[in-house]
Amino acid sequence: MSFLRKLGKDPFGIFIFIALFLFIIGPMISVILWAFSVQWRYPSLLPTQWGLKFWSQTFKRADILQALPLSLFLSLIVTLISAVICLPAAYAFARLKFRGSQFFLLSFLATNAFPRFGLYITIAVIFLKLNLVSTVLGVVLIQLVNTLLFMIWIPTAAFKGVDKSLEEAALDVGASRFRVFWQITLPQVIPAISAALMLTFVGTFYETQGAILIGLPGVRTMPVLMLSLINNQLVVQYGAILSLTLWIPSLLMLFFARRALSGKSLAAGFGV
Amino acid sequence: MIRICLSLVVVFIVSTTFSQETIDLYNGSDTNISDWYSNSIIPMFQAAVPECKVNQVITGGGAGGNDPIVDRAYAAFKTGDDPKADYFEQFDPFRPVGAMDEGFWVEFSTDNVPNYASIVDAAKETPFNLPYRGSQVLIAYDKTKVNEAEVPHTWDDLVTWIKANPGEFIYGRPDRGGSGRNFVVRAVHEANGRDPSLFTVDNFDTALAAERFAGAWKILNDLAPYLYDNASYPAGNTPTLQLLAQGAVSMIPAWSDQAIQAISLGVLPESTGLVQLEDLPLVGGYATSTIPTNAANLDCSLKLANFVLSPEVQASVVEEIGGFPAINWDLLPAELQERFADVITNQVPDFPGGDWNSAMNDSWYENVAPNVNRNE
Amino acid sequence: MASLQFNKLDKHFGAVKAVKDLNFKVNDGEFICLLGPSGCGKSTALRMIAGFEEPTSGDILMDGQSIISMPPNKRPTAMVFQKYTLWPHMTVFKNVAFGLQLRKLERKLVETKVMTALELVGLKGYDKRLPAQLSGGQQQRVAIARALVLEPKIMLLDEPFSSLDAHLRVRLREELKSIQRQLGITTIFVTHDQEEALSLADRIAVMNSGWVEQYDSPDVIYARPSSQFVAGFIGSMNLFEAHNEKGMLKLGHFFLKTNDGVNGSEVKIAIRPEDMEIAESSGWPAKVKQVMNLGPFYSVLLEIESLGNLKAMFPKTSQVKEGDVFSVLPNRYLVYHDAGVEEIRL
Amino acid sequence: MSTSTLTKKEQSRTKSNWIAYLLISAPFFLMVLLIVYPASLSIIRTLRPEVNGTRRFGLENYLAFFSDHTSVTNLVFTLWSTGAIIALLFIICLPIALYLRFTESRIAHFVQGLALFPLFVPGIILAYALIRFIGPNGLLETFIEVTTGWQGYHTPYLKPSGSIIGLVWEGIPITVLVLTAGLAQVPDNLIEAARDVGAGRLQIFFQIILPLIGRSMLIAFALNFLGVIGAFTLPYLLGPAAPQMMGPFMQRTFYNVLNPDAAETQAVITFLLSSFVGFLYVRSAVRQQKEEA
Repeated sequence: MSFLRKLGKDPFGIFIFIALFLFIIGPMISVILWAFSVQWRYPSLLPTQWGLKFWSQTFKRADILQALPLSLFLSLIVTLISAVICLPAAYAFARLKFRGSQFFLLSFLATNAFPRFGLYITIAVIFLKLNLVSTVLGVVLIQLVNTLLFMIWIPTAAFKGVDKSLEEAALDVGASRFRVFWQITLPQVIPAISAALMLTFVGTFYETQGAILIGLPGVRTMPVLMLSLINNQLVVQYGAILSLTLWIPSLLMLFFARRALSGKSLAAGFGV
Repeated sequence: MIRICLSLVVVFIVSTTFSQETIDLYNGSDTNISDWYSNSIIPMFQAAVPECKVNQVITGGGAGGNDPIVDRAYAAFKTGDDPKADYFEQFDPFRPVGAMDEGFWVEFSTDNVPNYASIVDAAKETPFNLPYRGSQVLIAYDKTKVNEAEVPHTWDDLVTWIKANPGEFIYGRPDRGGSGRNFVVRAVHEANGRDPSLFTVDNFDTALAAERFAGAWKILNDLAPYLYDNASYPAGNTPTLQLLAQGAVSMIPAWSDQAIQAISLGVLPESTGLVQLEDLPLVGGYATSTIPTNAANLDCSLKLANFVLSPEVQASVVEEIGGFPAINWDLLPAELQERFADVITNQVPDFPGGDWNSAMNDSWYENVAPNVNRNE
Repeated sequence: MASLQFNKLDKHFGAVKAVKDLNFKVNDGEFICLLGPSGCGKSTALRMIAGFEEPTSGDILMDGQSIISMPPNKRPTAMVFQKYTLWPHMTVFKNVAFGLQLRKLERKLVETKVMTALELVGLKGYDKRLPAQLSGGQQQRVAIARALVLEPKIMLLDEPFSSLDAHLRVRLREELKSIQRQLGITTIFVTHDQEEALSLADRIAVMNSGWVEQYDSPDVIYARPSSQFVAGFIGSMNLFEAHNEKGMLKLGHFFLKTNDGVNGSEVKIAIRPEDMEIAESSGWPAKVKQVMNLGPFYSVLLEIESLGNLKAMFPKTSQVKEGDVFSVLPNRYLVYHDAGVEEIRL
Repeated sequence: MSTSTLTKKEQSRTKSNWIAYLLISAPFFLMVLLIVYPASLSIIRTLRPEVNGTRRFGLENYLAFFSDHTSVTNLVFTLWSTGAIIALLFIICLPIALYLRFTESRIAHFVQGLALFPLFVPGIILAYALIRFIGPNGLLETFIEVTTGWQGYHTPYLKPSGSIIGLVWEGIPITVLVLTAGLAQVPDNLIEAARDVGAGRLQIFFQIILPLIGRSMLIAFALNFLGVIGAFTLPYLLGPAAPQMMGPFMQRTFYNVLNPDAAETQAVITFLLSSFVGFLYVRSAVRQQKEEA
């Protein structure tokens, strides 16, 4: 009751909430309804026949059972490698003085500005030479490139945001540079880095263009399978069920990352 | 965790290293076809030719179907690398530009594919592709909304019906799935005296094309205001079919096989009717497979090509996917010939691939599609 | 404890010369203040001692040994920063103990040392709190404890009290001084607050645009600022242009005596407000423009014809009021001339 | 002595340079190999058109692009859509960001969660969901019909508004994040001071807040521009057959018109537009760093 009274005091908030809810969640609700329907004919507002008939059919497909763990594994590996190569770079950008640091940092924006599809053919040619096409390594490399911007910019801003004198104070009491990084700097940038990691994971999980051109035929990820099932499948339910399934990792991320995301650190990564 | 990752990596390395016996088949068709491969053709082939395995990769519905992979294979052809692609279930060998002349595609003959001899002449367009199943585009309609008397039997009937029922008809973009394309082709035929023989693989000419298309664009632009939602052309066979399934429109051009499957799956209601135009059928066509000459497993690929032309598979084309065989009906089991006596035709009218096709698609985008804007 | 020696120390940041030719010695156990306006190079000098900045040239010797090639974490110095710089994710105890734990001391010993240090700075019982739960003054005490607990040879403080309010600043200043005296630790304290420097330091190095203007005890610095800059920066000072002719200094309509040491014809005269006296006669006629009661004495703004405004300090017993007119004279003044400074008493 | 310390200092400076280059080398190398190198090849190819069977340097490809009606229409349409999307995003997200900045209501948490939600929904799922939601006879249409009986719903599916709705949906989280962060930097006392001198809500917004979040607005603009101009999935699945946005247009030119040169030219032109906006963004970032230094 008191909660309701509180809500009543914030009509603008309620308006924004309802409008956003309709716009953001509305499309998702239709997917959920489709996933649990057996038949849904216009003009019925709700499915004309409910049921899980298509769930078992979807998950009987061998390709899906293969692709799901592969996709999770790939995203995990890409995220890890991305962290391993990008975090030191981010630290260098934030803390070391070197000629051209600005140029190098900003150059990563270029990775996001050039339309990808044409590039992938050229990359495929290079990878064919290196025997990387249709291998996990090849897909990891191509997907890694897409993660660079977020994984460098966001942590760079986060490292910059750590007061330098906190590090100096630790050096001053005798900690080695490594220990300072590990025990003083890192704990303070954890929220921003975890936000970057999650964006990377989710982005990689859903990446399709690179996965098609470099991964096929040997490496088939979930979204690549989904492309055909969602847009080329007569039975709407397949796509709905897959959408819902694919969406679980995202939802978990959102649940865990909300705090990290809403912090200043993430926006700082874009230079705010 | 690390151990699991490592073992997964090892599994992938191993599986890619020891795959010489496996041909990579790329299937860019709709799901009824790729399901048919998974469930029928591939198990049958692997049983018949035990030394060859098939790895089917489904690319349909993505950005361009088999196109990106063909491009990759063509690039590999130029640099002499393994294309990681052995067989394209459906592709037009006139693409990529120049590839055919450079020897990128396998030239089929009875020498490398003994069953090539069985293919009906009407299906043969070029020796660089392998026609192996035919289907036709029909008019699918909702019986509850279209009166028995109004069901169109000629192009003129169809136009009359479309104009009398604004917003109830739609066809898909010609470059996205054949149902839309073949409706556009039918308009081109209509504008050129209903003579499909005017268009052959070799007689393309830019000026001639402009002249022949002009009439068709007039017909289609004339129709545009009466199409679904001021001519909102969906991007593919399936999205078009789904508009009918959702009751958004009452009539569409559709592939016979896909429509029949949709009805049996319950996606389209039982009350869906199918009809073919009688003055000149909507063209259908043969799905044509291609094999790149640099395929790592060329032998197995050719064996598969031969296998899909066997009476066994061709019978399955008729029975399982409701298509037309690419070989002479005489070669099929007698029981089947009897059962399908009504619909047997050795000729499905076609429209040539290559230059004519891409010129038509591009020209459609430039001349017909902008209607969307004009009417808004 | 240790002594410290700067040898021709220079630090350039690109074209900016932050520190120029630093050359002085700090004795064992001494409390030194680096005093100067912001941007004078005092913090840079301190950071070079700690090892956070590398000198462009020159050397720093600790007990006669060069330390400039030593990384900051190896130097026997401990620094207290301007902002509190406590590690926000560690408790007070952990903040103070961190350096000790790095030295792999026994746990019990660490605990004793940390508790002693916290007690020394008056924060007994605060060990389990997080920095965010402390007030500014408490946080700075933790920072001091954190520096002290390592028993450094030299303690460095970079304007540690500047973000505290005036009252707290004075109190912490007194506590720091007594801790320093108790431990006898060599201390270098950077500040821009002259009162802080005068009250804390054994010796003050007054810095101006990168170099040391004067390095002396607070008394000498106050009484005999060696340059006009120091004179203007330390305490309050009345400065007048004067003409040196025929053995007399002429300022405005008035004359003051001089001595042989004063060279050149154009000089500057500096008079501390407390060196002004009310004269019976033959002084400078002055009119009282403003009187401010500063507690123990009056600060008086006088208007003197041909000299303009002059600040003076009179005892409470003088009973001056605004609008009063009387004569004044300095009993002591400094003359800055071409060759240096002369102190003259009347 | 001073010479020896000088060399020591120089050594250590070069050493720290060297370490920095080492630390950034892996991602930088990856970027050069997989983006810069192929992109340069691409750009060079567009500048070497094939004329009479031989390739030589020339601007024919670009002249062809700008003299082709469809290409220009698609480019203009892309810019128009991008502008509309960004304008809509500001109209939607500014009130949300303001609300999040100045409220202490509990609803704010939910609003924030909702606004961030699209960050975790990929385009492919979104396109699918939107077709079911706003598409013909979709949930929205039936909902409106069942609740109000109104039959006049016109689906934005396969129209310019279809791709605009999709891209706006995708752009909400970043825009809200950036604007909220920008607003967080506007100190309360500035607003209180303005209120103190008698400024109303609108005046405070237009004369105090907007000028102070100019940088955040620029960043939100740039990020959305970069994301939208080359977008493929949503315009392809939700947008019209013509005019097309550059993403699907490039794809079609490449695979269906069989003109890789033209497709690459389209890609380079898209890239140049992005670069221009990227440049504005970068310039503001550099300025900010100078201010901080």
